[in-house]
Amino acid sequence: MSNQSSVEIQTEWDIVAARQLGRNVAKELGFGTVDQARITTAISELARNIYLYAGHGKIEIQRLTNNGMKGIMIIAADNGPGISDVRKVMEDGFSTSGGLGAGLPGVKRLMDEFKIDTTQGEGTDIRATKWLR
Amino acid sequence: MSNQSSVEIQTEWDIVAARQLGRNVAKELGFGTVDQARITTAISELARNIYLYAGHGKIEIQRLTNNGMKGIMIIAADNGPGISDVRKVMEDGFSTSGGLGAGLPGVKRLMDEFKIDTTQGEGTDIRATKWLR
Amino acid sequence: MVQKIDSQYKEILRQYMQRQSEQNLYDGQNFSRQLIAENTSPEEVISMHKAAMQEMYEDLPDVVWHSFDLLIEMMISYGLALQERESLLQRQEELRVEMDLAANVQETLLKTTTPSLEGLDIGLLSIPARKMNGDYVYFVSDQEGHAGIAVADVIGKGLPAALCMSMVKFGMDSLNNSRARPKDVLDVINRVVEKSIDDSMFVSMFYGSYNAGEATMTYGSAGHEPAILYRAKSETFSELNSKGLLLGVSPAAKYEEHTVHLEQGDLLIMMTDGVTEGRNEEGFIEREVIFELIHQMKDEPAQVIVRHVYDELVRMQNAELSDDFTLVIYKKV
Amino acid sequence: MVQKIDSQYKEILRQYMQRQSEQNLYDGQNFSRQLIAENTSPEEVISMHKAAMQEMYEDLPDVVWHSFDLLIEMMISYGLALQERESLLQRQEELRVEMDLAANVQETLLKTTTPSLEGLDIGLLSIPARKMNGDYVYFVSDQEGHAGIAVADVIGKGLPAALCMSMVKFGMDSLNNSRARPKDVLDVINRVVEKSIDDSMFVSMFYGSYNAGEATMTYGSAGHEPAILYRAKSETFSELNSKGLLLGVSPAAKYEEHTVHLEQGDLLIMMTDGVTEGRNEEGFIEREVIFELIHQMKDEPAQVIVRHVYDELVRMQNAELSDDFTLVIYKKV
Ligand SMILES: [Mn+2]
Ligand SMILES: [Mn+2]
Ligand SMILES: [Mn+2]
Ligand SMILES: [Mn+2]
Repeated sequence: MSNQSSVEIQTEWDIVAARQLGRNVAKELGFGTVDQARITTAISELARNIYLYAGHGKIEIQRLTNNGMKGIMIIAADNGPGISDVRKVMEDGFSTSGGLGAGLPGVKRLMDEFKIDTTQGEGTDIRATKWLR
Repeated sequence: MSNQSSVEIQTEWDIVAARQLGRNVAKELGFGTVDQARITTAISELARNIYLYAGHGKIEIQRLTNNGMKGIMIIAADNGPGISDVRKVMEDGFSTSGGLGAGLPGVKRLMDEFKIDTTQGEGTDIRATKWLR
Repeated sequence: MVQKIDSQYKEILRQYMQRQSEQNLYDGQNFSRQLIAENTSPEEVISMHKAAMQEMYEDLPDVVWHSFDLLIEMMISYGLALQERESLLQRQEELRVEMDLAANVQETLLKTTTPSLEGLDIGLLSIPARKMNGDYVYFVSDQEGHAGIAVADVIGKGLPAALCMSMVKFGMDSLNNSRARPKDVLDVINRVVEKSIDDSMFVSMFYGSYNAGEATMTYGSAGHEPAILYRAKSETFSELNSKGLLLGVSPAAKYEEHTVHLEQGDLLIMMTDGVTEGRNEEGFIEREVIFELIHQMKDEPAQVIVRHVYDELVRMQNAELSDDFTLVIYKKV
Repeated sequence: MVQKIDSQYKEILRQYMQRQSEQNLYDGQNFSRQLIAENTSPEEVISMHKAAMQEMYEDLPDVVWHSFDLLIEMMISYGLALQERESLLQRQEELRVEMDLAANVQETLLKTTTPSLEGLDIGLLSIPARKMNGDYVYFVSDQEGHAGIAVADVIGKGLPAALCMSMVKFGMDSLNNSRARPKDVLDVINRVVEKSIDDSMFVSMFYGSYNAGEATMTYGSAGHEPAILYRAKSETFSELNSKGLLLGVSPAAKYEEHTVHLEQGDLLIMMTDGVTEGRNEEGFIEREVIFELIHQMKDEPAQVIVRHVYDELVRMQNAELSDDFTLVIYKKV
């Protein structure tokens, strides 16, 4: 079962809107303050990536249910240039030292599951999930 | 000009006494809460090293004045076995990953100046200084 | 500077206290990144927070201020860990530079030229999992349409593997014979490896000797991933097995050799286990999946097929290579 | 587990609130170390702190609780930095293991056997400054008293240098001639190096061909530290200069060769610049200091002299080698 809602990312204000949406859903699902902050940070990173590198795209928030477990999935999708070297952007210190914040390795650490699908010239689709414990 | 006082280290209680002495001196000299905590942590580490590896020794706290600058110097002296590989104990991750706490690299980071003098079979003398800014 | 940070933080805190809005939290988090970039330690953050609170709410009971003091003490160790990260990052950067240079040296040292052979289209891709490649492809050829190919894989990765490879290369160089028979080549290299490397280091190697005039490939294997033959006529894939111990195990090892004849459109697929032992979330990627990838592209040039297989396998593995990847395709045209 | 940590922290906080003693702070700090060891992030510490405060002082105004919420948000980035440190530490450990293994492989790969020659006592020591040795000594000899020695130094250290060395070794192996003339050897190796390595990599090399029957050494140099001749009769030291470009600079480079005859008690001292360019607090260590160290021990076996020079130079440099150290002494007996 899933239930979704989304925010278009085009300006920096939209990043805040996506965070707000994610935080509301996380709170409703019963995540604690720390996990809410982590989920929100992950959304922030993904939305910023769209804003900075793809220009525009979408953040979707899905509520997940799986064998009685509840969770939240963030889907960040854009039709931007894609990531040419995924292994590189997943390296520690690559993005953080550039001052870009937590970067994709940070998103992976903040969440339980992380999947990236990117094609050059076509865009990027990132899915990150966190389960309620 | 210097002014000193010291604590013999033989039991774990003495570590706390050395910390207390260091914190009092640091406070009197005008160090803020954060620097007090750092100086105390450095003392803690050095006293623990004596307690764990040399058995007993001494922590001295000196008040320093140099060209109108005020500072505090911690002297940790023991007649223990000495350190056989100084380069190794000064390496990051060597002591911390063993769960021994900040280790000597930590002391070096917490203070402004750090000097170590060790002879195998004769003992170790470590001096760490922090200046008031 | 510190003054400026303090007042910036106070402003963020003041706004958050008024509204508790998402925008305020976003501002706070962006500010915290800036603090990390400037090496502000977490104990300083707590101290700044306490000072700002004292200014704004001086009448709060003492327990609040004491509670911040304990937090400052708790954060000292976290601050040290953060500084350690800084120096580890720096050290990692130094190593990265050294590794890059070494990888360049290795590349120049081990470079080989893909031969031009009548009626044969060759595709080749060799990608290291980490900086240094522990897989190796070596060609030797002459003007009369004879070409030897060695595809080798050191058991082990990274640096030690790279060093071993230079030995295999010089062994091949000293042979310098494009018509050499696979069993003889494997024999010689086995003795070189056995003599000069560590007992715990082994090398697997496929050797193929191609004769363009007859369109035949004679091959042998030292414990290497079997080559695959795709027959265009029947549209089937089959393994080209050949017995033989890994190089370096025993000086007495003996190697077999076999010959196949290629027909138009046939593909001879040579590789290392990095191609076949990829893993995705459900376990190993089935060999049939790889066959299917090749089959889809069978009418394209060999280099396109090779690239397609690599791209798709990397995608299936979530962009993570767990082993060096080497794939060579000979396409009979 | 989490429950237990929470209640431990609550106890520490409660005690601190009562007494604010140094013992309480010490306990808090020890506890924070344990938290780091268990990968507890700083945002969790703040959250735990907030929860404990709420339990103990439920009547505090809302601003206090809000203030902790902002701190939690501020700490998220710090928590990520901490996790990054964890993975960097792990990566560093992996690299250390890899480097150790590579150094072993290099040692096995480059091993050489000191020859036994009538009337000659040979001492040899080669110590890397870091894990991998960028200096290299190679011997080739036969049963008739002819022996060649190459002493080489890659410009550069560490990994890339080590990889280059394997090339020099295989170049020498392929020559495999104990009577080869120094100018020819330098010529061949120059072309090998020029062809196969990076434009920015150069190798300096001394090559000496010893004839035991005549007690003569014929030598040449490719931009290498000059060898030193100690004459027992006059008790004097002199440099054995020989012109020639570094290996790898130009394929057209030409090399000289010269011959000296050794008398009883004479020492022929070959080395890399790691021996002569040691530094202490006052600057470079003078060549005369090294001559004096050798002179003191001139009546001892060659290996004793070599060891003595090394030990003393290391002591003078405060136990830090800034370059790879290689010293070979031929003593005519
Ligand atoms: Mn391998
Ligand atoms: Mn492999
Ligand atoms: Mn060197
Ligand atoms: Mn050198």
